Amino acid sequence: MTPDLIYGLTGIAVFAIGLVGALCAQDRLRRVLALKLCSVGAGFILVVAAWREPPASPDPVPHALVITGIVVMVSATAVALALIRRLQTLEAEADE
Amino acid sequence: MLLDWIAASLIAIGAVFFVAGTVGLLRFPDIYCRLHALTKADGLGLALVAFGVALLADSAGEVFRILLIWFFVALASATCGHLIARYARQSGEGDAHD
Amino acid sequence: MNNLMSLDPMTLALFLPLFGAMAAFIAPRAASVIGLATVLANLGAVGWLAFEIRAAAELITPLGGWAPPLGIALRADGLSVAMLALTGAVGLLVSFSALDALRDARQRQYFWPLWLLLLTGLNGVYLGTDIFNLYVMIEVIALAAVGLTVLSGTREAVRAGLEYMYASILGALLFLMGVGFVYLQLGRLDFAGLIAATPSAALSAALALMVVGLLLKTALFPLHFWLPAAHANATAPASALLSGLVVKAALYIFLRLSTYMPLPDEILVTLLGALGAGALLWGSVQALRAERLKLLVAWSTVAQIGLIFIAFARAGQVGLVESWKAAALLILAHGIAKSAMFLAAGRIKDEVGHDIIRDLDRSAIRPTLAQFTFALAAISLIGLPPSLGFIGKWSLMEGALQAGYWHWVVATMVGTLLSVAYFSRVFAGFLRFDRMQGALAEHKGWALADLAPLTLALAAISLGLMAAPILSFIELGYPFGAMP
Amino acid sequence: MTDPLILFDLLLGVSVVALAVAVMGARDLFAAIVLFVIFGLLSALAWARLSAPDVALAEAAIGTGVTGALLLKTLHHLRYVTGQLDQFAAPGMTPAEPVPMGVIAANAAFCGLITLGLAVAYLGAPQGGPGFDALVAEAMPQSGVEHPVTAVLLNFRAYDTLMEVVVLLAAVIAVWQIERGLSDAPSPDLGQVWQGFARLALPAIVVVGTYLLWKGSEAPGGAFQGGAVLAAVGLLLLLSRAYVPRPAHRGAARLLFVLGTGAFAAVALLVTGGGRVAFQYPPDQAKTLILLIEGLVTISIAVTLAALFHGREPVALPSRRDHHDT
Repeated sequence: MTPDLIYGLTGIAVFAIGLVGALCAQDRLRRVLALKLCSVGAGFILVVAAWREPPASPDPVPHALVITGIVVMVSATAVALALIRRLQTLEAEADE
Repeated sequence: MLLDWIAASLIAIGAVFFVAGTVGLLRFPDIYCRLHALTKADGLGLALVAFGVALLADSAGEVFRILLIWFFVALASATCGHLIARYARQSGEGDAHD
Repeated sequence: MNNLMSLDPMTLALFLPLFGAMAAFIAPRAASVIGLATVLANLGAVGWLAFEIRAAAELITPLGGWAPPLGIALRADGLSVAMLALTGAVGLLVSFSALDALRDARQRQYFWPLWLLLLTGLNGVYLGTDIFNLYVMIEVIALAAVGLTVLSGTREAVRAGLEYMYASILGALLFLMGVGFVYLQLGRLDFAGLIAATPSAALSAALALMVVGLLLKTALFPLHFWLPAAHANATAPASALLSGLVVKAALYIFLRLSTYMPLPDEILVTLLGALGAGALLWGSVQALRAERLKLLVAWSTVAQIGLIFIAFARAGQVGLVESWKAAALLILAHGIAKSAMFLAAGRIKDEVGHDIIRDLDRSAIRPTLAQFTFALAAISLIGLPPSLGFIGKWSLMEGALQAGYWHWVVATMVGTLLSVAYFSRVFAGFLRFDRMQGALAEHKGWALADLAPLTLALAAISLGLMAAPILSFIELGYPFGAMP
Repeated sequence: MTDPLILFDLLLGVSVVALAVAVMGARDLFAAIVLFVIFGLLSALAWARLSAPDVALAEAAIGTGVTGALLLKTLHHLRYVTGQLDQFAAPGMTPAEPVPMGVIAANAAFCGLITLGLAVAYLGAPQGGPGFDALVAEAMPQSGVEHPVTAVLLNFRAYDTLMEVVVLLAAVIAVWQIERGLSDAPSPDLGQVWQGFARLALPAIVVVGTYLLWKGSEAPGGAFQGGAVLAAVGLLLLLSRAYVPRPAHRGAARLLFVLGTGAFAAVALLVTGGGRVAFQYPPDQAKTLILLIEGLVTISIAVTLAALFHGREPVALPSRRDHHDT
């Protein structure tokens, strides 16, 4: 058993949990959390794929890709959350 | 070799404090007791772990950085503990003993 | 400037809109001027690129001087330039109409940077050769497109925008997971690596993840749930961009991927075609039931995307060049005609004050030119000769007939009849006098804003006459893999 | 001969998955967000264990830290809007009804099916297989920096990185657009102790962020990690109301958002000529140019992330002026 096997399966499970959550969750904020789980799962796969048995050093390209993915995800999250705030405010105004 | 053993036992004792803190967090009845258990055990546990790791460090710079980390984590956890307690008090949470 | 001389048109097509977007954001007062100038310059760069492609058939620029797979190369061939030209030309005309359609200063101030970023992303997709790079590009597109969707700020638009955002992020993440599996198997991410790959379990998983992600982004039935509300509630220029251009980016990536990584099984190809037929029927039925004009147009997009997937299914595993070309033609035709139609619908709503289909009529304040434009665009979307849509449908059905795929022919015919039916609901109103309801705003006559959609609609019709040169241009550089 | 650390790996992997389930299953949204933050930190730990310290830093700082702050701010806003602000442990926005067992079972089965399919594909792939290792090793001497991840981000695949900061720019434009004229939930009074903490932490954060940026060319760290840490300065300033964005600052803010992207794109274009294509830095200037880009991009990232936390574009008060002015 090697770490890449363990964490690879971890990543796949996290991705699947996020995917199901994104499709099934009712709450708006929770769906954002679910999507975030998916992105971490995808990150796991790339990091695991870059791993090499020590003492060999890992492949740096997937690391760079995951960093890019993290920044992209925080941007998307910020926009989704802004939409949620706006929508909730509009709905609260409509209720009054 | 002796240093290794001392360091390892310090880290182990630190870990015990963490476990105690976690048990307290899960088992204590109200928010203030939980905070007490958590912050006390956390602070002490972290100090012991940091000290143990510092003994294993290669250079003085590393020791310095470990101590810095310990200082800031302790500072942050104390502030967080205070904030939680303060918020709980303002919301009148402490009156409810159930 | 020696520096500028050594720039190639592909780099220019990427950086022009990017700098334009930044300039328009920094100087909101001059945003419209900067925006128009940028879109014009972009079209110039694309024209230059088309000129070069006619001679060279294929252009490749390894950015940073690092050859793939380590670096990322920009590559243009006939198909990508056709998509760039579609984006540039439709974008220019939509930009013109945005000058008139966006009267709110705040809307205008945000429209231009977002649209120019969207243009950057679209150009990047059409020039991309690296699947991770494509992932980043579709995220650029997604964020800019969501920003444009909610430009009007109404509750419906924001709600639709949020659904769109969820679908976009999820689609992109599925694609990213697919990228991870490609790396796992191949250790590289460029198109050349995909072409050279031999099938394996990990690659099948990767293909499945990427295809589902793209289908979600391109809104193929039953993953279309986010599209109608988003496209119907955006302001008219935004709707035109979303429906005419944005949906095409994911379609284009799908087209590229499925030529490079053929679907492993004929059943999957048939399944895609069946989903396309489902989209054609469901979208048409919903368009028949829609009460608002823009909603009808949005549902017609769902149906038309289904039609394009039927063409894909026809192309299938063996990769018949004719069917790929039919799909490409249908993409172009839909891009032009649908943006014309959304702009015209926006003009009608603007003039009449509402877009309830039941109450549209040939009253004194009728926006004649917009109605005319709408009808012209519908001709191309229905697929009557000599429009571009007609040529696309014709080559689709011709290919299907030759191969004996009767079911696809039947599906296409039914879809065409349904499209005649739902567009007739609108025309019927245009031709009637008896629906006048109360006093409405004063007839404003023809506006300059009618010019852009009219040009687009006329192009959608007349380009059908130039189908042969367009087809031979698309084939430059062998985008469909007919030749090595 | 199993590595004893494998036990740790197993424990960590199981906790990460359990936390993911808990994030989805927690009744209370606040609890879900806190669990998510723990989840993110443990994932970062796993990535550090997989010898990916850069990624771990980025995930901890951006994927968990900044994202967690954004989520909590949104939750605060939602509770304010729906009048639940005073409740200590308010339930989520949707009434927390017990989910039927059938639904849970169906979700779990669906989840298991996806996991199974992907796991089969994953196990069939070559382990520790092909990669860019040799190509990167060969190209490193010409990259201008010593740290491979930084070389990939700012040289070999700089185009991706440019587009990544473009995504960040698009996000801040979209957020300003979406939230124009939105009034904010009142920020909570955090008290004296917190103010003291902020005062002590601020200089330390500045030092750490700059250090991360500076180390980036030769060791794990760089523009994104440094920028995210520096963004914490902005968050502290905003939370302690030491800095309140004003309409007059909009121009400067716009310039700062664009600074990194603009400089990066400008450098990428200006190095062309003499047979060089975009992003192809002259070898002798590569290090200088990369450091210049990284420095400016860090500033932009820090300011943009802080602005994403703040949300709406600062407009003149009262902020009810977003009606159509036709």
